[in-house]
Parts: sequence; structure tokens; C-alpha cells
Amino acid sequence: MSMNSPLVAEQATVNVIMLKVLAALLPAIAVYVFFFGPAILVSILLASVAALLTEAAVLHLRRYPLRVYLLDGSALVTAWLLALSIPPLAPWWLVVVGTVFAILVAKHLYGGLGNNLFNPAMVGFAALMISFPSHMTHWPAPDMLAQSHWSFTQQMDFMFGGEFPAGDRLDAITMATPLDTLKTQLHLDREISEIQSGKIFSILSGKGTEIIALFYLLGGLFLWQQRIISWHIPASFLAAMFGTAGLFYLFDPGHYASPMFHLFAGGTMLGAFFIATDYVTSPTTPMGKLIFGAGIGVSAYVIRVLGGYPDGVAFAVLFLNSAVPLIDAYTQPRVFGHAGKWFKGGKE
Amino acid sequence: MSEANYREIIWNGLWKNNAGIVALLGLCPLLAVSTSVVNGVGLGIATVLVMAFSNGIVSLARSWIPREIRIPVYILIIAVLVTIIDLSMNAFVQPLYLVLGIFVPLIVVNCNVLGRAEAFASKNAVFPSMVDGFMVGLGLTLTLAVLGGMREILGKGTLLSGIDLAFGASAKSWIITVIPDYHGFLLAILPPGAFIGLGLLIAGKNWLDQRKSARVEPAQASQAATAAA
Amino acid sequence: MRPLFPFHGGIHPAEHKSPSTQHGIAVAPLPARLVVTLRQHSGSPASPVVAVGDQVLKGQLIGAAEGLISSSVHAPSSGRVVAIEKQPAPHVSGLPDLSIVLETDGEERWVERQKMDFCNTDPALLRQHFQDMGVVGLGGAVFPSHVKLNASGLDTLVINAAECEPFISCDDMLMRERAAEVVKGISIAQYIMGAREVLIGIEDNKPQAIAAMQAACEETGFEVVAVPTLYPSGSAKQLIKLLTGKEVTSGGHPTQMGIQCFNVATVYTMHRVINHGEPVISRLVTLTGNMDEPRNYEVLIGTPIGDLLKLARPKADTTGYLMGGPMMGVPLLDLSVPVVKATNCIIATSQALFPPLPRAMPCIRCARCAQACPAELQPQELFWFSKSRNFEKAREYKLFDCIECGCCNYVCPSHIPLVQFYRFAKSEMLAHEKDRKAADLARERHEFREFRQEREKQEKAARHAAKAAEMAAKAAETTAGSGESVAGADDAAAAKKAAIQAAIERAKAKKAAVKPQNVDDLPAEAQAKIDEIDLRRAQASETAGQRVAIQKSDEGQGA
Amino acid sequence: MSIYTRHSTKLAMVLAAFALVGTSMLAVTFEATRDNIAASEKKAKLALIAQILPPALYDNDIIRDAADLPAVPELGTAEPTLAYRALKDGKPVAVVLEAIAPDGYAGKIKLLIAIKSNGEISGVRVVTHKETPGLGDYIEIAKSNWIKVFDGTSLEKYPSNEWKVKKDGGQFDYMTGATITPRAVVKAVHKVLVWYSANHEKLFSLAGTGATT
Amino acid sequence: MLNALLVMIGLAVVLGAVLGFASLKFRVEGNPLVEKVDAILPQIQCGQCGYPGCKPYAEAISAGNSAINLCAPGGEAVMLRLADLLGVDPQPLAADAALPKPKQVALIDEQTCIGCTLCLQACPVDAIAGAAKQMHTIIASECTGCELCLPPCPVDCITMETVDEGLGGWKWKYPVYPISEEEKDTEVTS
Repeated sequence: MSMNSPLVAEQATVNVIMLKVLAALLPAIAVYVFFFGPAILVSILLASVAALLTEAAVLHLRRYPLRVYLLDGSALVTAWLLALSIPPLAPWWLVVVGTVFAILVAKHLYGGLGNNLFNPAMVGFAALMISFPSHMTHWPAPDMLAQSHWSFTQQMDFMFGGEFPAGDRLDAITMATPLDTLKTQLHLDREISEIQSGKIFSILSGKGTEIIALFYLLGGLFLWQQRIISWHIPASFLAAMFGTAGLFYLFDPGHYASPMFHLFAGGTMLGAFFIATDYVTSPTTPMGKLIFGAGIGVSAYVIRVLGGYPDGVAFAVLFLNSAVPLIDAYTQPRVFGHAGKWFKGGKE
Repeated sequence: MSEANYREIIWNGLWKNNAGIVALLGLCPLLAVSTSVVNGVGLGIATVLVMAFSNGIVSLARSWIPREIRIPVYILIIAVLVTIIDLSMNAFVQPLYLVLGIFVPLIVVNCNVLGRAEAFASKNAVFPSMVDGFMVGLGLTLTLAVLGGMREILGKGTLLSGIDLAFGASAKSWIITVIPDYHGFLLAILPPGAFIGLGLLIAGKNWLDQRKSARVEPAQASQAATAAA
Repeated sequence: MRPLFPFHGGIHPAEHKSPSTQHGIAVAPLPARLVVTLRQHSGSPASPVVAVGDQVLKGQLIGAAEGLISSSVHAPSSGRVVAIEKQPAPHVSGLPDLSIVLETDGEERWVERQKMDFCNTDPALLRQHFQDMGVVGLGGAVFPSHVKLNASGLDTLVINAAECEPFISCDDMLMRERAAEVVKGISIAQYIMGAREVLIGIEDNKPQAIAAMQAACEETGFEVVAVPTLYPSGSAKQLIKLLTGKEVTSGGHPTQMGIQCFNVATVYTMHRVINHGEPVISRLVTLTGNMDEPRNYEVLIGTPIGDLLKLARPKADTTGYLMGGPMMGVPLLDLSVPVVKATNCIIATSQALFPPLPRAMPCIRCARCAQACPAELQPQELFWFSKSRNFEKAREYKLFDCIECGCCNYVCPSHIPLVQFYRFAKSEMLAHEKDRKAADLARERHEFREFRQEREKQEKAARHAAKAAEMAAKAAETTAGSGESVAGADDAAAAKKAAIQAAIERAKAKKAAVKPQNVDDLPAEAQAKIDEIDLRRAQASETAGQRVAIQKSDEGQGA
Repeated sequence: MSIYTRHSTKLAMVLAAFALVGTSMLAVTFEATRDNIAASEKKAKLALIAQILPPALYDNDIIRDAADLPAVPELGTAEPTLAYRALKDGKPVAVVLEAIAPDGYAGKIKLLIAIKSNGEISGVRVVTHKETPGLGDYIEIAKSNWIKVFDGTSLEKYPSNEWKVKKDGGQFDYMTGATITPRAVVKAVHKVLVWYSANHEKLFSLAGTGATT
Repeated sequence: MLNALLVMIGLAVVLGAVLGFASLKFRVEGNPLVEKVDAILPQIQCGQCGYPGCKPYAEAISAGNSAINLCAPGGEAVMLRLADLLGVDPQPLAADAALPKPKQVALIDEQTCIGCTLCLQACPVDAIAGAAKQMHTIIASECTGCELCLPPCPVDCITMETVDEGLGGWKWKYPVYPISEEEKDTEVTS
């Protein structure tokens, strides 16, 4: 061991940070189970196992010490975020393929922990969304709205064997998400107010989903209080999305949903507090974080409203991920003892 | 030109300086067309023809081409060849022509073709130049075939799909279903799959090369040790 | 209450200061052997002015300052010089350094001490006196104080008594027990620099020192400011920011803003020098950590640390020793190294006090280091560039503004040895710089040589032509001797002559075998000659450069 | 003659020589392949039509007998298109129309629809579209047989309010999660049928263009 | 068809003429690459590469006339930087040149020196002071350690001394801390 100073340090470690992130997700997961049933727990478990196995295999190949790196918790965070982003009743292989892709391609092919340019969970999500779009749009209806109720065994039969209960069909338990509904109904020349009177909509966004979003928000505030994340990215993300949505809403409330709806619909809250704030794939400078968050907010809204997919958070995050080195380079803060703002290449 | 040199030309074209995974020139058709083996090989063969003949003609004409206008002349030669192949494909294998679509004319600006004309054909005799063009093109074709195969298996679970476009409806039975009841991993077929696949191919080649040199080095070291002893 | 201007970042490591402040300052006994390193300060080392075997008195000059950035060293006690040789030194490299070894006679006979009436002395003389008396910054950087004192009409004199590093308490004890003398030292510094305002910054975890200093400062107009306990508030730039709100410009000096900063122990030595005529031959050292009797001692410079440690009795489970604090200290690999002017604290380490750090992990870019950095750098970027040896980038991201305080290291959840990387990168860059300068010099000199040879060739050709014409004109008259009259004038001819001479010399040398010549040439004379030649070369090189430039511009127009 | 002129002239001549030879070669090839290309293009078009209208049903040169159709809002076309008229023994048996469904998920969907003279659909094919891969692209025959749901349907078979996907209470199947695309196609096909029933007389009275492309 | 032919030939004539003019008008003299190569070379001016100095070697490399592995004092580091600059494959150095030498300076034994000035003429950087029949001295700070002064000395009074830079020349080592076995491998090779 080197005796060179400094010899003292805080005992905080990477895995403590990761465990706190997981802990912050727990309340939202509990609410998720309350509204959509326990299938999500199976998804999370499946993703966790797949992530750890893939991680272990790659670590072994790269001759990393297994114990330290498996316990760092980063693979679990990726697995949980991915599982929470895909429909809970998705077939088992979908979860596994997405997780393996996330860990193998997005994380380790880029160099492993700390070196990946893109958020692994979102890369996994994007790969699934592009490859299996129909599976990725089968979202279950909240319990109170579903036409029929499947028992847990029936759900498992479906997840692992693709079998429906006799005489039932997928439509009976799934329905479009609020964002998807909004998008498809707008195609039918309906007004927002008319669409939002539909049974899936509630005060803020969708029934059930808005409560989950609220708990993501609370979990995020916990992380902020714990100094795991700074306020910059979530605040600028939400503000930018609110602002953009508000602008469109003011311009034409008949065809653009209210800004509050956008804040609580889809992946906004999960994205703002848990995904965009991923250390490795976000800028490190305060100004960079603000630009990054705002960029995601605006592009997520634009993709949502004008793009080909119902939600845009994942693609917006990936898009801005690619800009992180650039953002970091151009937002270097002033250094002690140097005059004025310092940007890259500026020779003062 | 000795035999050893031909061996070098062949080795260079097929492996050491493979156009697709080492030189990384002309990626546009490489990535866009390699969605299946048949597509990849189709464009590959067209490139082989263009490269062999363009190299041959450039070599033949090299003493008459002033340095200053060599690039326009090479491009002219390549463009003529490509257009001839484009028209012929349209006339005789139209279904394949429809699939390869705009990529055939793109061979004109494929840097590999111009690159070999400049780097090799302008300095060497006709026959070696043709061999070089042929081998570099073949190397590209191999890359396209392997990449196409990878993407096809992963994306569709089949091999040789679309072979009927080139050989008529009876060739449909040649299509191999590698994975039955496959859901289709669409990502592999779409452009990102091409980039990931190409990255894996490059990694694979580097790995093979490293393993080879790692095996050679200890052997040399032990030789030196025995010589010293 | 004076408003404070907090600096960015900073950390709160556990203090561990109380064990060593339980008892007052004790005087360490005289050791049998003293090892006085000639490199006690930053800058060039002192050169010895005594010879082996000399008897020296306590306080006698034994090493004289070499150049401006240098300082003198003195015999800490009376005795005999037994060796001038390389001895182990308390440096992180573990490399030995040139030192003077004294055998003490136990008599402590002082050299004649001269007190000074500083109020009636020219500050320039006082500064010179401080250099001769070996006054250097005792906070750790050991920068020669006379250089820092070279300013006048200062707005603010900051006295650094923050002592922010954990474990260390020597400044604390100095202020508790010798506050009045410290204040006298401050007055001297104030006088020399003409400071209008004096601020004494002390961290608020030293209430007794604050009280003692406040009492001593009454009626002096000096202000004692309690600053919040936050590492590294004892760093000069950070303390100046904290007290005055002004940032010392990167690469600049605080005096440019009318501020100067001295460590409290340094001003105390100024008092000893002026009012007692004593050079810097001792200092306070904290012995603490894993020891039975941690305490502060007044220790003679040169005392072997091994001897000193016996006083505080390290515990059996001690794993090692550290000179300085745990954040910036230097590990001691060899206990025979002596106390130097920079030695403020010796810490005995143990598993309990310094638990081994968790295994290092890859950087996850959490930027906690950036939040902790008092220099407002982006340590994660600097780490990345240093690790990949991308030194140009590291420079661009202001690596040289890093003060190596270790805050980034302290907060890093991946436990990466960040500071090590910065030290590595800095020393590589400085070495590169040195190599590059040497290469530039060599290139320049080579090019000039070629230019000179070319010129000589042309001149020779011109001369031959002229001579031929001359000879054609005056056919019979001049046959011999004319060449010499022309040649006497310029270099080229001298070179030719030298070549001829060389041939003659060679022949002589053969005859005389290898009988030495030129033995009566004195080194001093030779040196003077070399200097003269150098000067001529430099001038010639300059004119040559101009000539080349003119030539180039001519070519440019011609093309 | 300056060095510039001499040098430029030389290069210009060399380049022109190469251009002359190259262009001549191209001209020869073009002439040699012209007929073959035209034939294979016609073959391709016929093959496409054959998918939705069995060749046995007609005996005329359907490509030559195509009629120019101006832009028709009901067909969703904004440019003139061709209507291919199939005749057997000189009597109209069917017509092949180009139509555009404007409201696909990701823009316009171009369709080819064959309608027999009794108003019954012989077949529909999607020519081009930009629907999401894997989601809306099951309207392509290469991906799914879905498009064949229209075979044999007519205005008589389903009343107007049942020309919808099942989700909207109509007769047509769809894939869960992707309703916009089939909805657009069904709507477009229905509009074509309505327009055809009003205009089929006129269609056959239009002059043929004799176009081969 | 004739139109196509005429257009092509017309274009060819115009473009050919323009290129012919431009190739004469914008001909570039000199080579900025030489400066870059020269900046990498260590400027010892020892001539071990077979060229009379660093600059001539730089010119030869830039022109593609010389291998990049000839600089013995620069060793592998210089070769690798040259390979990087020129985009060519690294070439192994001769076995004896691969080992880096410690920094040396020449030292004249002033007792033996006869003042013949032969070493003055050999020194590529004018680092030897002295005149005929006078004792010569090496200006250590300017000596590059090229050893060119050794052969001409008739009395062999010049020796090479290794410079002990002591603490002044000490450098911090590259920090090694374990991340993985893989990283260790790459560290060793790089």
C-alpha cells in the first residue's frame, strides 16, 4: 500500500451510492405493485439476475475481481431502471435481452463502469423499443380499469409461456398509456379536452401512473437530500419540459396537453431524477448539468409530440448523452485565481 | 513480379488491410447494404468487378495520365465502369437491382476503389493491379458477407433470404432458417446493428491478430534463449 | 464582526488535535549528532562554508545562501563538523541529500548574538539579514521569507494561524504560550512591508489560542479573526480569499493586490532573529498519533527523528511515521532522517487511526471532487488527462493551479489516488519542459553554428577572390606575409590559424608524450574567459537571428 | 504561348480524350441494354399487378391501356396517376387504382388497389410507407398477410359504419398496440370503393395514354 | 446521345484547363512537416542516424527517404511519436539503441588538454570554450552529450560523465493501483 498522502478519506464507496439509488426507487415500486399487480416484481427480479450474470461473465473475461465489482451495485441500478421502463407483463425473454444488451453492449463494450458514453438502461430500452415495438407497447391497464383480472399464475403463464387464459385476449388487460392514447386520438381529430375525459385519464396524467410519478419525485428528493444527486439536472429537465409544453399549450390548448400532464406522464419523473442524473453519462460541471437537463426536457417533449414513439425521454437522454463531452468541454467553470469565464480553448 | 508479391497482395486485400474492417473506407454502402448475406454479396461482387477493371484500366493508362488530373481521370474511369454495371444489372438481374437500389451508383465514390487506383494501380503493372483490385474487392465482399450473415441471423433468424431475387423463384428453397419461430431482433437489421456488428468484426480481427502475434513472440523469445544458451 | 468570504469546497476531516495539546511545549534534549540538510528551503540549496573538522558555535553560519531564492543554514548547537556528505533526507523520494553532520559538544556555546533596532533600519537590510539568518516559511512550503517580504505600502498583512491539517498543533501551542513574542514578530513584518492592516486568521477550533492572541494584540491594532474550521483554510490563497475576499491571480503574487501572508511560526522566528539575534536553528514539532505521550517539543533543526520519537514513546502497533499532516504529509521511510525547517509534525500511524482505504474503483464521474476542490478545478478531468498522459490537456485544464491539498482524494467514493496522479503529471510536465528547453537551446546553437560556418566559407571565398585580384594587379610586389595581415582581423582566419596551431601542437604533444600543459591556468580565469565568450556568442546569436529573419523576408518577396 | 496555356491545353486534351472514350463506351452500353431494361421494368410492374389481379382474368395489355387520372381528393392523390384497366374480350373486368392514405402513423401510405367491375376488391398492396418498423409495418405483404383482409370485400359486404378496425367497432382485424396504421389503410380503401362506385363508368371511357412507364 | 458526348468533352476541356492552370499557380514550396519532425527529435545533433544533424534527418524523414527508427538518443519514445505524427507503423529500434541512456555531459581533463581546438570544431552546439594553446572547457549546461568530441581529441582527454541530477531530477512515478488484471496488462505494454 502506498503511504503517500492523503492518508485519510471518507469511507463512502460506490456501492453505498448505488444502494441509496435503489432504496429511493422502492416506494415507487410499491405503488407500482398496488396499481398494476406484482408482475413488475418478477420483471425486476428477472432483470437483476440477468444483469448480474452478464456482469459476472464479462468481469470474468476481463479479469476483474468479481466480488468488488458485482457488489458495486451499478448493474442492479441498470437492471431496475430498465425493468421499470418496460411494460410489466412483457415476455421474459424481452426483459433478458434488454438487460443483457444494456450490460454487454452499452456498458462493457465501452469499457465498463465509469467509461460508458450512454446510459446502459436507456440503450437497452431503445434496443427493445426499436426491435420489438409491439411488445413494448402492451402496457397493462391499471387494476381498476382492466376488463378482466388475471391471477398471478395466469400472469406468469403469459410472461413465461405466452399463454392467455382461455377465451381471453391481450386487449382485455392492456390499454394504451395516456401518452399513447393522446397521440393516437389526436390523429382522429379530437380535441385534448375530449380525449382527456377518457377513463384512463386522471387529475394530473393517467390513473395510477401519476401516483407512481409522484413517488419517483419523492425518491428523487430523497437522493437530493442525501447529496447523491444535485438539483441541477432534474430542475432544468422539468423546467424545460414544463416551459416547452406550456408554450405549446398556450398556443393551442386544443391540440397540446397541459404542461402538468407532461410532467407526470410517461417517463418524465423517472427520467429526471434517476436516469438523466446518472453520473457516468451526464456532465460534471454545474452549467453543463443545466444545459444537459434542459436539452433532455426540450427534446423529450419534441420527440413525444412530433416523433414516431409515444414517449421521448429515453431517446432524449441518449441524444444528450452523446453531447456530454462537448457540453463538459464548453462549460468548464472559472478556476480559482483566473479572471472571467473560462471556456475551452480560451487563452484568457 | 514474383509469386511472393502476389501472396502479399492477396493477404493484404483479404486480411491485413481489409477494406471493410481495417481501412474502414467506403462505410456508407458497407453499413447500408449488409442487412443480409445476399445483399452484401451482391454489392460486393459489383465492387469486385469495378475494382478489378478500374485498377486494370488505370494501370494500363497510367503512363498517359498527367499527375495533376489523375483524380478526375480515375473518377471518370470508375464512373464509366459503375454505370455499365448499373445498366447491366438493371437489364439482367432487375430484382437484385431494385434491392441494391441507390448503392450501386455509390460505388463511384467508394473510397476503396479510388484508393487502390491511386495507391496501387498507378504504380504497378496491369496484371498485378487487377489482382490487387480483385482481392481488395473480395476482402470487402467477405466482410459484407460475414456482416450480412451476422445481421441476418440476429435480425431475422435466417440465412440467404432474398437469394431468389438473384437466382429466380426456384432458389427460394435455398433459404436456411437458422432459428425457427424467431421474434426478429430488428435492431440488427437497422443501421445501429450495422455499426455494432462492424465494431464486433473489427474487435474480432484485432483479437485474432493479437493472439497470433502473442503466440509468435514467446516462440521467438524461447528461440533466442536457446540460441544464447 | 468582520465579514468572511468563504472559498469554494473544502472538507472536514477528523481533527485529532487535542491529544498533543494536553501538555505545554517541552524542550527536546540535545542529541549527540545533528544532520543539517543544505536544502532546508525551496530554491537552490545552500553551499557549505565550513570544512570537515571545523569547530562551530551554536548559531554559526555553516551553509550560505546561493542566489536569490535560497536561504542560509546555521549550526543548531556548538560542536565539530564531522562530515559534509549525502545523508538521508525527509523527502518523499527517499533520496539522500547533501548535509553537514555535526557532533555536539554539549556546551551550547553561542556565537556572538546581535540584536537589531528594526524600527531604524532600512527594510532592504532587514530582508538581507533574514536571508542570512535562514528565515523561511515554517508552514510547510519553506519559501525564503526575504523574497516574500520584498514589498512596501501593503494594504493587508495576513498572518496564517489557521493550522487546518488534522493532528498538527504546533502553531496552536506557540500562540497559547508565546503570543506576545508572535505579536512582536508581526510588528517586524508589518514594519518591513508597511502594512496598513494586519489580520490574524485562526480556525475556531483553537479558542485558547484565539484568546491568547487577542490579549496580546490589544493596543496593536492587529485583528484576530476566528475563521470556520474547514480544511484547507490554512492554504495561503484560500485564507486570503476567506479574510479579504480577494483571489490571488494564478501565477501571480498576493503583493500585486497589496496583500502578503506569513505563517505564525515564521513571524515568531523573525522576532527571535531581530530581538534576540538568534538564527533559525530550532522549531516546534508536534509528536502525535499512535503515541503514549503526544506533545509539542521545541526541537533543534537537524535532530534525527528517530531520537525525537523516543520522547513521545510510539505504541507497539505503530505501522509507520508521517512528517506533516495526514492530508499533505510525507511518509518517513527511514527514521535516521533529521528534523528540517519544514518539519511541523510527526505522526505515528496505526490501523486504528488510519484504516486502510477501500479498494480503488474506476471513476464514476460523480464530481464530488469538483465540489470539494478549493481551487475550483475539475479534478475528475485532470485525473483523466493525467492518467492517459495527456499533459497538454491537463495544462489546459489548469493542473498547475492544483495545490495538492488532497480534498478530492478525501471525498472520492472510488478512492482513486487522485493527488498522486497530479503529482506525477506535474513532475512529468516540468521534466518535459526542461527537456524541451534544452532541445531548443541545442537547436538554436546548432543552427547558429551552421550559419557561422556558412558565413566563414563565404568570407573566405570572397577573400580569396579579392586576394587573387590583388595579386593580379600587383604581380611581383606581394608574395608573402600579406595573408597574415588580413587574417588577423576576423574569426575565420583565427579558426584557420587555430587549425595550423593545432597541428603544431599535435606534433609537440607527440614529442612531449602526454606531459600536462596549462597547469598554471587558474580556474577563476578560465571561468571569466568562458563567460566572456558566452556573452559574445549570445550577441552574435541575436544578430544572426535578425539576419536570418531578414533573409527569410527577402526570400518571401522574391517568390 | 505561355507556360500556363501550354500546360492547360495539354491537360484539357488528355482529359477530353478520356471523356470521349468513356462516354462512348457508356453510349454503347446504354443502347445495348435499353430494351432489356424497359422489358424488365414492365415485367416488374406486371408482377406487382398480378399479385392483386390474377392475369387469367384479363387479356389486354394492361400497361398500355392505362388511363391518365387527374389528382382525386377522394383517392388522396395530389398528382395525376395511372388507372390500369383490365379488359376481357373488350369488356371491362377490373381496374387497378393508385391511392394514398394520408394519415398513417408516420406519414402517407401509398396503396395499389384492384377492384373488379362488380365492386368487389380483388386485392390491395402497400407500395410505399414510413410506418414504424416492427409495429406498423405489418401492412406490408412481406411482413404479414394482414393486407389480404380486404380480398373479396365490397361496399355491399359491410355497411359503411363497419369499415373500421375492430377496436373502433368495425370488421377489420389489427395488431394490438398499432391501430393507427390499419385504421388509415381501412379508411383509405373504403374511400376508394366509394369513389369507384360513383365513377367506374367514367373510368373506362377515359382515353388510354399508351404509356409504358 | 451526341449531347451527352459534347457535354462530357466540354466539361473535360474546361476542368483540365483549370487544373493545369491551378497546378502551376498554387504549387507549394517547402514543407511544414519538417518543422514538426524536427520538434520531436532530441536535438542532440550526434549524427548517429547517418545524417549530419537533427534537421537533415528531419528533412529526410519528411521526404519519406528515411526510416523513423534511426535516432538512437531519442530511443523508442521518439520513434513512437514519429510513427504517430506520420501515421506509419512503429518500427523496432536496433537492439543497442532501444535502451535509454542516462543523461551525459563531456568533461575535459584540464591537466591533459593541449589546447588543440579540434574538439571545438567537432562540437555541433559550440559548447566547448577555449582557443588555441589555451585550455578548453565544456559548458556543461549546453553540452548535449553527443560524444562527437571524443574521436578528434589527440590526447584522449575527454570523458563522458553521467549527470547525477539527484533530488532535482527526481520525478513522481506513475501511480499504480489495482483496477483489474486487464488494466495491469495494458499498463505494462504502454
